[in-house]
Amino acid sequence: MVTVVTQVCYLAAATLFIFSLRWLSRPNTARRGVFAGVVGMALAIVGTLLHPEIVGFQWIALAVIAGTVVGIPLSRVPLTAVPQRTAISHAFGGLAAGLVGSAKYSIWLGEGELTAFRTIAIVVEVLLGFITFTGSLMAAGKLQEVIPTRPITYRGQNAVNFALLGTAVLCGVGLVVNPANWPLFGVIVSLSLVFGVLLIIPIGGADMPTVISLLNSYAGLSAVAMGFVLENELLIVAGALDGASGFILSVIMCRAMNRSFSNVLFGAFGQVQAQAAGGEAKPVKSATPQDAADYLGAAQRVVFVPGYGMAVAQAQHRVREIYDELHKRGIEVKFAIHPVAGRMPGHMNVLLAEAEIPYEALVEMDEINPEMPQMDVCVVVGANDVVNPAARTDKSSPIYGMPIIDADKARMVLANKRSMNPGFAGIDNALYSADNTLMVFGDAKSVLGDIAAALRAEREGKAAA
Amino acid sequence: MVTVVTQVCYLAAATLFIFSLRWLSRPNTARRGVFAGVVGMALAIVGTLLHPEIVGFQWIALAVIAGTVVGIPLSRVPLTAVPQRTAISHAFGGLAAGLVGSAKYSIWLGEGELTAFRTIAIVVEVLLGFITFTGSLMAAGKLQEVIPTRPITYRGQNAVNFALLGTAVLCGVGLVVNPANWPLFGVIVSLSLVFGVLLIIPIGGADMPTVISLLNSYAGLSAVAMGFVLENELLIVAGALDGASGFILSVIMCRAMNRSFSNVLFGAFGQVQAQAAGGEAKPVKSATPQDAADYLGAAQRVVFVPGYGMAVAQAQHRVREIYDELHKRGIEVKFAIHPVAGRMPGHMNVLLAEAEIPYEALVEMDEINPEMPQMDVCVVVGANDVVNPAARTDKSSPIYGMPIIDADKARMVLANKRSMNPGFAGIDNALYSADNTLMVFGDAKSVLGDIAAALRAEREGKAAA
Amino acid sequence: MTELNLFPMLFALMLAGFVGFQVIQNVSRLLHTPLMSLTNAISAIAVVGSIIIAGEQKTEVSTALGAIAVFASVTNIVSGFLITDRMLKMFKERGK
Amino acid sequence: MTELNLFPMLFALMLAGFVGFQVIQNVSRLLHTPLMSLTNAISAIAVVGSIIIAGEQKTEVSTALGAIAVFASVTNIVSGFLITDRMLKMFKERGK
Ligand SMILES: NC(=O)c1ccc[n+]([C@@H]2O[C@H](COP(=O)([O-])OP(=O)(O)OC[C@H]3O[C@@H](n4cnc5c(N)ncnc54)[C@H](OP(=O)(O)O)[C@@H]3O)[C@@H](O)[C@H]2O)c1
Ligand SMILES: NC(=O)c1ccc[n+]([C@@H]2O[C@H](COP(=O)([O-])OP(=O)(O)OC[C@H]3O[C@@H](n4cnc5c(N)ncnc54)[C@H](OP(=O)(O)O)[C@@H]3O)[C@@H](O)[C@H]2O)c1
Repeated sequence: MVTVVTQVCYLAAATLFIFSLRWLSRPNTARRGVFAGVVGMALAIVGTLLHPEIVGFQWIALAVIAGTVVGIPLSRVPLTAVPQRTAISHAFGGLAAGLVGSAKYSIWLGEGELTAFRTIAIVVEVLLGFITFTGSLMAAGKLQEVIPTRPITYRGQNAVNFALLGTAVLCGVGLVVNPANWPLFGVIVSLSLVFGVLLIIPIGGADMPTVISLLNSYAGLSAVAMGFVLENELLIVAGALDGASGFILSVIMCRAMNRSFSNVLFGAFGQVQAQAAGGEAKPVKSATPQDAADYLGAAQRVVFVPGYGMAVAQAQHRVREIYDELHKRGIEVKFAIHPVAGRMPGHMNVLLAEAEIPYEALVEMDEINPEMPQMDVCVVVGANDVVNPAARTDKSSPIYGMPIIDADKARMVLANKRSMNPGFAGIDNALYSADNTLMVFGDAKSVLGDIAAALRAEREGKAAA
Repeated sequence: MVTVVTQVCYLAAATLFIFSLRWLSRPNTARRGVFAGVVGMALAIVGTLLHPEIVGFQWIALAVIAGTVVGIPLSRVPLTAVPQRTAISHAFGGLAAGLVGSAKYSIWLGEGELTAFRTIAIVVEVLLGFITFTGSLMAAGKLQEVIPTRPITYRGQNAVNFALLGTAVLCGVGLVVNPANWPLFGVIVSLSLVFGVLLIIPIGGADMPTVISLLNSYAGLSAVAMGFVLENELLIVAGALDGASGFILSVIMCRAMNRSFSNVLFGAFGQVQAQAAGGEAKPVKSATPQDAADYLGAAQRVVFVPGYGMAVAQAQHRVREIYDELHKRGIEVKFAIHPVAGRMPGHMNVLLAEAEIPYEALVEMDEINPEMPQMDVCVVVGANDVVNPAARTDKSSPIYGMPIIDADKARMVLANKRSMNPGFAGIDNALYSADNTLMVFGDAKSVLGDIAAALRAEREGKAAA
Repeated sequence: MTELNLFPMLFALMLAGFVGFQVIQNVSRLLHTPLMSLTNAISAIAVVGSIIIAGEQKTEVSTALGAIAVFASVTNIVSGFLITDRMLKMFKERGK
Repeated sequence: MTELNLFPMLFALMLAGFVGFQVIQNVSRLLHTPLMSLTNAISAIAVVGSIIIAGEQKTEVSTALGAIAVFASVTNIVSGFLITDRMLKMFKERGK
């Protein structure tokens, strides 16, 4: 029997979680949102600890301490590692759901309390939980590149996967018919663990962000299922919020990449890379950081288009230095943010925020595109696909139809990357060989550093003279 | 015991109601919204009829038939009577809630089933229900002007009202302490009925729209309370939706009138009318419909500002004729819609829609105001307060701070009304005596009819020549 | 009813409150009059309670009260939906 | 549990689904990365179930599983909230 106090805590917690996400909608209220979330979680835990069934706290205390010890360092990872961290935390979430489900099954099995309804809920919870667990671990591995990121495919792969999933579901049905048949439960657990792995194997490393968002919503759904198992509405609400968020984010990513879910899940997209990268490169004009600095110093309006490369190179602070230099000269500087620039939604925003660039200077794709023709210089920093004109022009291109930032429409383009290698989509980019484009090859961090230095030198030179 | 089928119906109904309101958000999906609402209601009723407790259907059938017979004519009222109809339907809603509450009380009293919780829920339901009932009837009466619309106030009125409400609440407490004490229940019912009347008496007729929106949310809340009484979540959801809607609409109205709830409820606003109407009128220039037609025919850009007067006069179809005439001449015509023009939210939109004016031509206040200076002619049709510059300029004015449509900024203004009488707020309007304003006195319907005729004659004259 | 069946209902109320505010705030000003009449019709959901009272016929009184309540609610349902649709039919896009 | 306690939960799921979609859609793109980590932390609400299992100590196995689950959830709670706040601290308005 759950006490009233506990119920009140749960109700308050659910309400706070909703406010937490509402407040996250705008930067100036966002931190209040985190606070609300923390309070809500605290209430939920306190309320739970009041449960009369709880006979001993030693294991709980131990686990809480251990969790805190592991959690704190996990929150200190560099921002480039955020996708991996997210994947790991989904894995943990899935694990928790799977374990609670299994525990409940074993307990109710012993007590002969397994109603059909409970069994269904448990099966769903365990399936989703363990699939999320191994799936997210694989995703994290590919993002961290400890596992080969290229998609591993073989004939009839999807058939095999569906067969696996089908069997798991069938076992579930069997279990509902006869809940006492515990070997079936074991089969379900192992099948979901295996399926989680096989699901990710054929997906290219660069598709992982979309995948982890999907896994995010699975994790949410498994929490919902747990709510049904424990007849706890707080779990249902929180799980639903999480599920919705994961789903919406993955939809946004797919849209912005102009691809379908199934294409992401079964498209083995990363492969294209291998092939297309073969296309011979067209002649390009290249320039030195000094040249770049001169062009920038002479401009009235400058726009930066940051991409994954800036993240890899951790070049955002150099970008900031250039921003300051230009600002000192009264040059107007904006940042064009593509919804899927980088490797996770909002990736560029966090990085630039980290470099303390005011968020009013960050302009979304749809707003900046009309202004592009008025831009004197467009600096492309480690962005590739999101500025690839092929998306507008070349029907045959795999990214055709993907909305892009019209960098090519700026009066002149300075593009920084290390080589002519393609980006995530693995295709050539006509922007680099365009007449109004100058390539500034090299690692973003060093190249932009040089540009900033050149600008500073020039300014101080002026000041001295 | 409620059956599963019933529960499924209720769940589906609640979902459909939410979709119904979501789809109402845009005109092109709005009618689908109504359809969803109808289906949801049908499901709710079917599900309820399956209740095993129901032993006889004769009374239900009878009541349903009677309700349909009364409901159909109520849906055919002219659009000017919509506020009254709304008030009446709130009265019915409140009545139903109050009666169900009373019935439940009597039943459980007999069966000795009155838990403290049930009693609380019933008291809330009955209080809100019956207050809404008599309050809405009074509101309807004042809107229909069968009851004197001017506020009736006396010293210590609010004190009396609060005393009443307080007693009712105290009785409620007493009843919770001893649910069997049924005379207390009688007192509560009578007090709420009386309170509903006294609540409305001091409020001026023109404030009724705001009041009925408030009563709207009371009706919703009483449905919620009924949900707690019957432990029915469908009622809770539907009631909450209704409550939210009424609350938000009344907030919008108060904001657009730059007034507070308490000012609306206790301000006895209509009184001002009496006083201020006394102010002697300034000299005004007036013109004939023929003059007006000539000015309109010569204009490039024309904007109409419709107000309550157009509604009273049912002049929207004449407006449409003028709109067509000007359109034929290639003159650009827009309609400036003030959020509280008329006597209910969206009043002008429905009227103009009835006259088949495309809704793209209806522009909201904030969008049109910047364009006003470019307008050659601004035609004010029975609008007064919503175009009263005093709201911008005169700190002492009761409507100071209320956002208005800047008709006075147009190159010239043609204002139609029957006299120099003030409008709802009961104050003079400097717009009418402005240099660039010409008054075209008379009933909107006939005056605009004449203007349309003059324009048509002129055009056909041209065609003939 | 123990006070514990209460909490699922409080959850429903809390959630429905959020849904209500968000949904209503998205309704275009253009349609605020139809909105009023549509919510009228929906809040006539009180018909559910009324039908049960009128149908279970516990006492003459309760049955009578229930029947009146059914009548009142059905009136709102019928007139509410009909007038809403009548108004919405009027809203036309340019050229339609 | 009879299948009827099920419906309040289904109501909660349905309503929370609407709330979730509406709330998340209002989150500015600017904050999508913090959004991911915040929802991580919130979905670690699984801690509720884990604590009960680890605490009621029905069997060695269940207690062990529960404890691991608590560990996993707490990790998410701690790291999720901390990293979200860390990221949000970075977002500065012009001139701030
Ligand atoms: N954001 C998301 O949520 C998300 C999710 C899934 C997929 N994606 C995909 O990710 C891609 C993002 O596009 P994007 O333009 O941002 O990145 P991109 O297309 O992947 O291109 C990144 C470019 O940065 C360059 N680069 C790498 N390291 C660098 C360094 N240290 N210094 C300088 N340049 C460096 C690379 O060229 P070099 O190797 O020659 O240096 C590469 O061409 C899109 O295709 C999108 O669909 C995004
Ligand atoms: N819309 C809402 O939701 C709502 C709610 C509550 C209060 N209100 C209040 O209602 C007012 C609405 O402003 P409004 O400018 O639309 O209306 P108004 O200020 O009430 O003025 C209406 C004008 O129309 C004229 N009129 C009346 N019958 C006419 C006829 N047959 N032909 C021509 N003219 C006629 C009247 O002047 P004559 O008598 O000289 O003809 C009157 O001056 C605002 O003060 C608002 O705060 C609105």
